[in-house]
Amino acid sequence: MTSNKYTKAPVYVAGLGVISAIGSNVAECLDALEHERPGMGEIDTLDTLHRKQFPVAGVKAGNEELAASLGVPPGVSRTALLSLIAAKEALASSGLEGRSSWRIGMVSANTVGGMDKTEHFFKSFLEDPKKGRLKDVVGHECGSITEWVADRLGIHAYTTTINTACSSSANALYFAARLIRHGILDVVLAGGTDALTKFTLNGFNTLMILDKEYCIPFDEDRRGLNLGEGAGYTVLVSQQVADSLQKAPVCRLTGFCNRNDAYHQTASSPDGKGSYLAMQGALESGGLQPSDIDYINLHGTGTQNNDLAEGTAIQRLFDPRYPKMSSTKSFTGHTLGASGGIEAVFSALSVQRDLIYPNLRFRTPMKELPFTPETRLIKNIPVKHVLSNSFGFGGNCSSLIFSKL
Amino acid sequence: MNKEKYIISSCSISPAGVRKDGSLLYDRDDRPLGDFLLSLYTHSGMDYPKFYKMDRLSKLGWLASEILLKDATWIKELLPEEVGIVLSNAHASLDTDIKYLATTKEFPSPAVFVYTLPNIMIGEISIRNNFKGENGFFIFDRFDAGFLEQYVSCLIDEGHLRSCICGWVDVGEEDYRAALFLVAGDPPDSAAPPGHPGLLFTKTNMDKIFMEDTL
Amino acid sequence: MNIYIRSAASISPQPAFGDDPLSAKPAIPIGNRLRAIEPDYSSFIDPKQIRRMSRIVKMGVAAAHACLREAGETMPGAIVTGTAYGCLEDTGIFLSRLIEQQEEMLSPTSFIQSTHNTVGAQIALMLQCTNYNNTFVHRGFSFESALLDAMMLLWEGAATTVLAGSVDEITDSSHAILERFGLYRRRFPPIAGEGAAFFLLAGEPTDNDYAQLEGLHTFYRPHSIGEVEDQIRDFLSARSLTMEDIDLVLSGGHPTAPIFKDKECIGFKHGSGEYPTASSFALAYAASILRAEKTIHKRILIYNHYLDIHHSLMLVSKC
Amino acid sequence: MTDVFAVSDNILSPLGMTSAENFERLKEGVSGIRLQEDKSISDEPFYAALFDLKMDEELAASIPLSRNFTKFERLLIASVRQALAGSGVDPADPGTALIISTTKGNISLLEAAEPVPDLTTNIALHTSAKKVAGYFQFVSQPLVVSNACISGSLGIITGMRLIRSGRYRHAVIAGADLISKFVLSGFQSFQAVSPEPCRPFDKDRLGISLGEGAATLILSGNKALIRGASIKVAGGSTGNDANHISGPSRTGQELGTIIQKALGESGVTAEDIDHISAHGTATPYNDEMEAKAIFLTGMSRTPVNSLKGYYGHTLGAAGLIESIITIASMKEDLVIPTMGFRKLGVTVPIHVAQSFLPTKLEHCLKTASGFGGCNAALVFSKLNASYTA
Repeated sequence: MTSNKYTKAPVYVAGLGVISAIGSNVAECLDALEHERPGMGEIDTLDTLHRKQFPVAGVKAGNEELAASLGVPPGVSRTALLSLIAAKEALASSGLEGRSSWRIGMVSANTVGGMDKTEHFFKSFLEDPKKGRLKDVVGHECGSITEWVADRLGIHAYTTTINTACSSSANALYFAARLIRHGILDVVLAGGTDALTKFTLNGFNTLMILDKEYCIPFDEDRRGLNLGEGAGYTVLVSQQVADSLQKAPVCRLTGFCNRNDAYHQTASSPDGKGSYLAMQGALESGGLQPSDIDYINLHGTGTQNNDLAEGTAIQRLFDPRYPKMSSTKSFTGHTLGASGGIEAVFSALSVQRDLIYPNLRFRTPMKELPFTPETRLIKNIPVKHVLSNSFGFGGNCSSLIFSKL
Repeated sequence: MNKEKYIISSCSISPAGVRKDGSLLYDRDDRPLGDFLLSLYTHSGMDYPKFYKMDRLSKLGWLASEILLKDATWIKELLPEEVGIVLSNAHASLDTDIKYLATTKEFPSPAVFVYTLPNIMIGEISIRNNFKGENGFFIFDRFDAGFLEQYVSCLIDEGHLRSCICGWVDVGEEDYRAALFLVAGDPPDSAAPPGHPGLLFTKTNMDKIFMEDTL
Repeated sequence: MNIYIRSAASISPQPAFGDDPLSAKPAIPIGNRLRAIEPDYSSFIDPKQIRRMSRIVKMGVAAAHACLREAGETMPGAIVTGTAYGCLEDTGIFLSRLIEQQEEMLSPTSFIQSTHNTVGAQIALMLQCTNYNNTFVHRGFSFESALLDAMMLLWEGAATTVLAGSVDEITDSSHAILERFGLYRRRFPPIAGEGAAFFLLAGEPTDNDYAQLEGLHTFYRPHSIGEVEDQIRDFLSARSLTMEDIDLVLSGGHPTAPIFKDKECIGFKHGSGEYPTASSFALAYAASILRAEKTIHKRILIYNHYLDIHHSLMLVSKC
Repeated sequence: MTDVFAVSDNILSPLGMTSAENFERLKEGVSGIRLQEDKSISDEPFYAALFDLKMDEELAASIPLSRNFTKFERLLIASVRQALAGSGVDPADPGTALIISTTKGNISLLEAAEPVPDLTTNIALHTSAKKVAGYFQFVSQPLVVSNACISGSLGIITGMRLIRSGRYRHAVIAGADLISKFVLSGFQSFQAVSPEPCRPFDKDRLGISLGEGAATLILSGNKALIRGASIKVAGGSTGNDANHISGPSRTGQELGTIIQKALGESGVTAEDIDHISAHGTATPYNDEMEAKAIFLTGMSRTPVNSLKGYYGHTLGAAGLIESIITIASMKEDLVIPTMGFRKLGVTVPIHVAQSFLPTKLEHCLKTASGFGGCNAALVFSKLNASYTA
């Protein structure tokens, strides 16, 4: 890769915010991760035929409760509420508050925007095109979710939204980091959000990749994924901003890469070509060797196809010295457009606190792979570099690397 | 002067969707053909256990014929030998040929071998509906409405048939396409749905339906 | 570093620009809706694939192919797409079936292809292109975000060419809903539009480039026309230019703003209709004008706003 | 209605390279069926009538650029070339149709150990048809009939109909099939292959023997093209049992109906038929069904033969080969006996020709049946004296 002023400037992670099925903030999520408490359970926020059929990892609060905690009127899309909660935490933890002179932007991601509300609207609309509350589709567009949150946070310098399916929020971090390197922005709130919807639940059900039990990523007997919901944000800052902060940043974002599998609209290539290229590219952009990676936060959805493709790509890149690995989707389920953001938060915490999370319920190694994920929390071994993978429909494969200060 | 013949009904199935008489019954669907056909069968609420043992080509043609004939109750009033089937495609039975060859590596399967002929589909449709009239399966590199018009008209004009199912049913390597036409010389009053313009059985009309429905 | 538009291709309600884009045939609306004129897709896409694609995917893939074909590029260094609404038709189909069939016996196809990144993914799939691939979905900034990403990639040297573009479709449902929002009552022009436009951008010039992209700027919810004018002046002065240096304005709103007085100013939404990524049509229009042999224009300013929320400026000049 | 005449023909089989040679072999009582030990087709020896290597080499040597054609296509070309020679029918005439009948065409390409480039294109039947058409510079688009074992008969019926409808003036109908591992293993999987040379209609029949062959029949509406004794295709019909995809009707009624329709179209009755060339594959079910159809249509005393004992079952070519032999029989007023037949093994009385039977043959019936429940019947008639010059 060409090296120039745009590819070298350091990017720091100054703040973190997360909400998911295992907790409404960083502390709660960390506690659940450390104490092996997964977030799956019966579907309770959706009125669906599949309620008893598929466990999901839902955030344990209704819309009214979420809206009240934020002091916003009810009726807003859950996707936006989750986003605002995590985004606020991230900004608050960054030590930036009160410094409005920086050019602050927001790059967010989600996959189905305000679909939770559109579902209600469409039911009436189908009966009569004059029916349905327009208020319910105001936030249908992916971009309007970001805009609503940015407006609440007073972020106007630059906002945008990315949707590359399940790799969306990894790309949001990547794009945000580049905006900083190019000197376009000083601070970027970057991450993603997605709420459970009937649309995605049924969609993944038609693909027959939903697990009827709690998912077991990277296990020989894996049966599919559990859907989850949540939001995860990082506050990325430039060197100049980092230097001005009252407290040390969390870590650095040192490597990133976006590649396409160009194999199939929904399936990964058997050899995980796109995943391999993304991981390799991320290492290269960070000037790192495979042996520098201490932990991989896997995409690890628990589907036959993803885990085999991802595992094969890891084997090709890392053999014979494998870093420790796990899929935290065994806690949070697959939060789609939020997963890259949530896992970026978990990865940053891993680097900051020397934590390696367990891959819950793992029992049987995959017969195709020579390695296994970690099954217990590991503390106190140095974690210098963490690779976080996010892969999605449409062959989108992105990898990020978080590094110790 | 030969009498006019009419396209009483048409049905098409392709990844672009399932259409009957031009209106969309099922949405665009790009699932693998086998999954799609099974879903279409289940979806349509049909109950015909023989369906499961058919090869994909026969399933495709058979499903198209079921949808085509759904409201054509008048056809039961014709004698079995007055209704014929003339079909065409490009790939013959290649899809099943490949499958059969795979079985020969272990144990050649007679149940698969029988489907290595494209006209088996004509047999399946005939068995289902007790049609015993003229049969013909022709191979073209592309849909040849001109030939069908010529040949089927001749069968009706010469008194071999009163009604004929004709068209194209093809399963290629990555693609499939079916377009069937129910043709009759003198449609009983009950044949034409209310307001049906009585589409003439011509090359132009078949080409139009074929293109519009499946592309 | 300068950015060059090596080729441009669009599918729009406006018929092809031809040799004299400024006098091309106008688009003809039906009611308050302009429908994109779709090409014969079989000259761009394998017919087997066409049958599997929704209209928006076909429009996007065909425009991308036409653009690459013209530039003679088979493997762009990156593919960046913008779409505000994404694949509305398939979203609508899946949602309708979900409701009508009460969550039973649904086909995955419309779900799979409802994802906003379907167009970008299909382009990658057809080109077997494993390079950078991103999709921006930020309302009236979707295309501008994609364009900025493309420019940054070229500046970084991460790619030598980038295929960037946008696509949006109107469906009967979306049109009915937007109409209820009063979108076509309140604003100018009161016509719904749709379309796709793709550009092959490069950091190095060639002899056949359409135009040079000198600048891009976006701003959000300006308080007044005065603020819009300030933004335009700042945008130009950052490039050591003034309105004097502009000899044509393609406007997607506020065509009578005082700053455009005495300037040749053409409203481009007559050709595209109103939709969140209409600015990509304007860029294709501008690039075609600058490329036309008999053009007298040297430098075009594109100003667009979507619903007076998302405002953007693009500066394009003759090579 | 336009009369349609059989003006020229060719049979290319293990018995000979011309129709005349073939008919001579039959008169000598020679069968092409041999015990085959080609391991590339079957691990176990089997009975079939196959081309030997020499025959294929001769063919290859006789066709320019023969490398560009598969064995299947070479057979078609050689047969069509023979039939066209001196027929007065011009392929370059847009009024000349080319109809190709086959079941499996180039299927052996699928079995090739090395991957064949552009397999899907090269294996497609329309590709072979276009190559053959191109070789002779046919102007009209070739038509391919692939309707199981009635393909050859259906080709003739189609040719007849296209001429009668005025669409074409002449039709060149060529059929061929080769026996590959694919085909043999399939019939073997059905337990349908006889462990001895096949014995149509016989009490002890044990199934079919397969055969390879190609044949061409040229039909024309122009009586000036007739050479020697004149035979017309008087009528033909096809239909379906609507009973079972791999087993024939239990009653023979459907084939009976088809026969009656063909007779009706030809303006003759069952009594007028002097000879029936049956499908007679020697499977228990087929022969029983055919016998019943013959019995039902009142032709139990008409001499019936099956030529499968000489040629084996040549699949897509069978209807053509057997029709051409029937035409030759009519020209010589000689019924060929059923090779392999000794004692009647069907439940209805029919007259299976067991020895050469010199008798006047004015009208003959050809029947065929195949997988998918399809049946076909054709009537050939000698021309009235008024037609003969």
